[in-house]
Amino acid sequence: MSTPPPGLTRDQIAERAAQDIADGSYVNLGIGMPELIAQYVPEGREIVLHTENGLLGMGPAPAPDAVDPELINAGKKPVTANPGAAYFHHADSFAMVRGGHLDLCVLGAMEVAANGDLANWSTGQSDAIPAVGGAMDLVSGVRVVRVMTTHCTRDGTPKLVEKCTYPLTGAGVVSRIYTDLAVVDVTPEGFAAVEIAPGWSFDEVAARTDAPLRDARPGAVATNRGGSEPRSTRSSR
Amino acid sequence: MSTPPPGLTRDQIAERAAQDIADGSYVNLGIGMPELIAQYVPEGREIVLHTENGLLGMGPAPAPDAVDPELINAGKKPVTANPGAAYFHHADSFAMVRGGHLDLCVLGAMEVAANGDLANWSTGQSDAIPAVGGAMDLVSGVRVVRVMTTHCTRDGTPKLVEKCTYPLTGAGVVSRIYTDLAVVDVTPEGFAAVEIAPGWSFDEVAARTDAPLRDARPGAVATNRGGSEPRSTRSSR
Amino acid sequence: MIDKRVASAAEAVAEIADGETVMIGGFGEAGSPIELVHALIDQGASDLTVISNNAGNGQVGLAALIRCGRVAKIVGSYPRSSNSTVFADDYRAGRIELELVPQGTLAERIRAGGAGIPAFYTPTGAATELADGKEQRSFDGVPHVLEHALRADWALIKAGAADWHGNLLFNKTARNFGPIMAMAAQTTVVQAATVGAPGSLDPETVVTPGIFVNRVVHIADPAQEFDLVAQGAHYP
Amino acid sequence: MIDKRVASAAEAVAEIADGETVMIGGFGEAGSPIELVHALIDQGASDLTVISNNAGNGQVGLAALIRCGRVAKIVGSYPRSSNSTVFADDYRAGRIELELVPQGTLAERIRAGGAGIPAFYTPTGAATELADGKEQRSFDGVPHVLEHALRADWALIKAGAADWHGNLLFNKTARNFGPIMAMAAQTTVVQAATVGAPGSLDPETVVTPGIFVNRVVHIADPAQEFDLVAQGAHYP
Repeated sequence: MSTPPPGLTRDQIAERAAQDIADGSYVNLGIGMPELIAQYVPEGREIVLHTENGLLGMGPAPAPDAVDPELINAGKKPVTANPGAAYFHHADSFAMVRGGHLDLCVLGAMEVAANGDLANWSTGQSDAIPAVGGAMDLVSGVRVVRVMTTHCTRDGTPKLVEKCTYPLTGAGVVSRIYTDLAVVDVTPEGFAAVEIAPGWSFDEVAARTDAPLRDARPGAVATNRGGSEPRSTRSSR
Repeated sequence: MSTPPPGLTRDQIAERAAQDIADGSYVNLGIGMPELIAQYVPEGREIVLHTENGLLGMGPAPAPDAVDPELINAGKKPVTANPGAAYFHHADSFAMVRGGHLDLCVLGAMEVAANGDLANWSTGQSDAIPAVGGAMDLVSGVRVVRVMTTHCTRDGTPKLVEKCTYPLTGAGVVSRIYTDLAVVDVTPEGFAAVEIAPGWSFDEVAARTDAPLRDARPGAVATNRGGSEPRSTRSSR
Repeated sequence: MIDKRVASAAEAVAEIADGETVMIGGFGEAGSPIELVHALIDQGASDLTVISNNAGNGQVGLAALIRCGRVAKIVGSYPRSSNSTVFADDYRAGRIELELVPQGTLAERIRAGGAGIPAFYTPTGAATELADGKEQRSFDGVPHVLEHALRADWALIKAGAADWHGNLLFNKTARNFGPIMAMAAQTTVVQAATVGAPGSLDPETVVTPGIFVNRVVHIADPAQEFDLVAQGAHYP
Repeated sequence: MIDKRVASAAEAVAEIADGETVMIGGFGEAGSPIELVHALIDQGASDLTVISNNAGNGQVGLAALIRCGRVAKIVGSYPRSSNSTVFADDYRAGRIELELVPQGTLAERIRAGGAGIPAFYTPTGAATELADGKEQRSFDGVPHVLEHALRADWALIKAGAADWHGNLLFNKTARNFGPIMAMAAQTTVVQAATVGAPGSLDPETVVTPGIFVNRVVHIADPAQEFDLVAQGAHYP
């Protein structure tokens, strides 16, 4: 196949993902790439970030001379607390998660399957140190689960697959995927590309996707787009 | 039978029950007669009173001009908070109860059976308004459950019985009973009187008890006394 | 911009619909969100299921809601009251249904509803008639009852202080069921004596984080149900 | 007189015995009760089961306890660390057992242990390999896993402020597992930066009521595990 231009940068993916976060949302951003999303929340929107180690209203990293080792995020990095923040213990924190009080989480992925299955916690290799953290809790409890990831691994292996080969984090949980190459919804009929990165063609992205990909962009054949659930005005939780 | 002198007054029963409360205990006192016990804690002992509506460290009633309608006990009466008190919500309050963190509760009773069954929440009458409150939680969770009650109802019906006729609050939960006529332990062999009120004979008390009563007073035939569990020095909960 | 303030109790409860389930905070007269309940009386919704530890006091608040014939069912632990016969009269006449739940089980079922736990085992009530018809199971030889989570369409609760995000502080034993009901309802409405900007509450002392709250009504000088009952007040 | 103060960390942990289960608070390096863990290292108990979200950092605290060969099993959610290979080395060599639990399930199992709930159903982990061998059940068509309470012989936790009764405040995200571990252990030992007389803490802001605490050690100027790891410190 031809060699297309580079896809979106990590910051550009984050910026795109941030566009879809409604004003007033309570959001958990996974460790790593998804953390970048916080920097791109569109002006005029206020979101409240949850970090599962006991803080709602997480703010940006502090100045180096203002680090408090007892104010960290789930990635164990120093953060700050915004006005309106609250601290709580771990059982209360996961009551928020499991109880469906968070509107959205955006997580990293090792694999996402066409049925929404997510694998992001274990390679299943025997010498790996098993570690799951809060990933399984987030995918089972948060109302909308999205993924931010590179479309393929560094060696070119697609991460969007027909069926996950790695151990699952959750079954049928992901509704939308932001990658360097596309925005892909998980629909009852499988993957549907709703946007393609500049300079890329649908076919080039489909070729790097290890499961059928429908073209669901505006102007393409009408499709059943998932992943952009309207928020109720009655309940913000 | 002869007519013995009056038994202990309510205050005297409370005073006797208070003797058995170890220094440092966390205690829930049932609504009604057991509330009196708080006034008779022996000098030199400090106990912490729990009220299930969300306060540890409950103090006595306030002066009439210092009543706060938002500081009440489980009987809905105004109280105060001692130094070292803490407020908490109902789920946390009953985590203390159910989780075995309270050392002792002393409850009222309609009937106590020789196997420790307690009935104190319902007459089972069809026109009664059912109301259970926290009684079932207390008897299932608190480490030691004792009862303070009159030995008989006003019409002379014994409250210490072979088998409860009223609906149970809990099965096999009571270990000691303080009445106007005696201190009675519940043992694997049934009721055992460990003290008899002044002016009363063992036989007179046994005649007012609707189940076999052993004489387990010092000097009587040796018996297996229950109800006076030693507190561990390692754990105060 | 996150601002959960609404202008009035009437506006805050306007959408409560016939047949819905409403949690109402308070233990006895402490923590009773009386202005919200009176707004619900004015509003007219009926055939309600109310989850509340008690069944109201005197002739105001929840007792008045029942007296107005708007409550089909109460889920609570202690509907008996020394100062009100409203529930008792309706109950004896067969006009209101009661699900009686031990108080700690009630609290834990509400918390479970808020925490995404559909069911749990508890020793409370095992071997009593309140366990009749419930699934039972032994753990370490002790009988336990399977209890299911409680959720509601609405929670009406009273706080001492709030901010625009819905972070809440409570006052003494008026805290009682407020924090857990806030977690377990689809829409949680709070009346608070003070409502400040974000940052007005110390994040270390917040009892209910704003994520559990949808609407905040400023009731600067709330009536105490305790006082209304003592005065013999009637609502409406 | 209720006074739970003990003179030293050494005295507070002296009775921990071989083979017992110890909960250790902290998330990453925040809230780690490092003086208590070091006292446990000095004390010598071995064959311990440790319940802790992580498996230690650097070469201090829990990582040092593991390195000294004193931990037979870890129950936690994230034993992987970017700054320590102690657990990883022992795990790969088969010298330490691991029970891996999703973080929220870990927290809820600990809370259940403290609250007298022997078991509960959770959706977390259903349809994953972490549910293998566990009882499963559907609620409203959603698969759930039956999870059992966790309790321990000991909990070692770090608070910001305490009083003689054991009432506790925490500092920011160092709160994490402290309050729930305090509930779930037979004996809870707390190190606190300040320890005041009863009445020194506002009863409205107490996070952990003293009923959950047995021993309080005043560690006026606790080391931060964060700093020790950054310095490359080794214990002992």
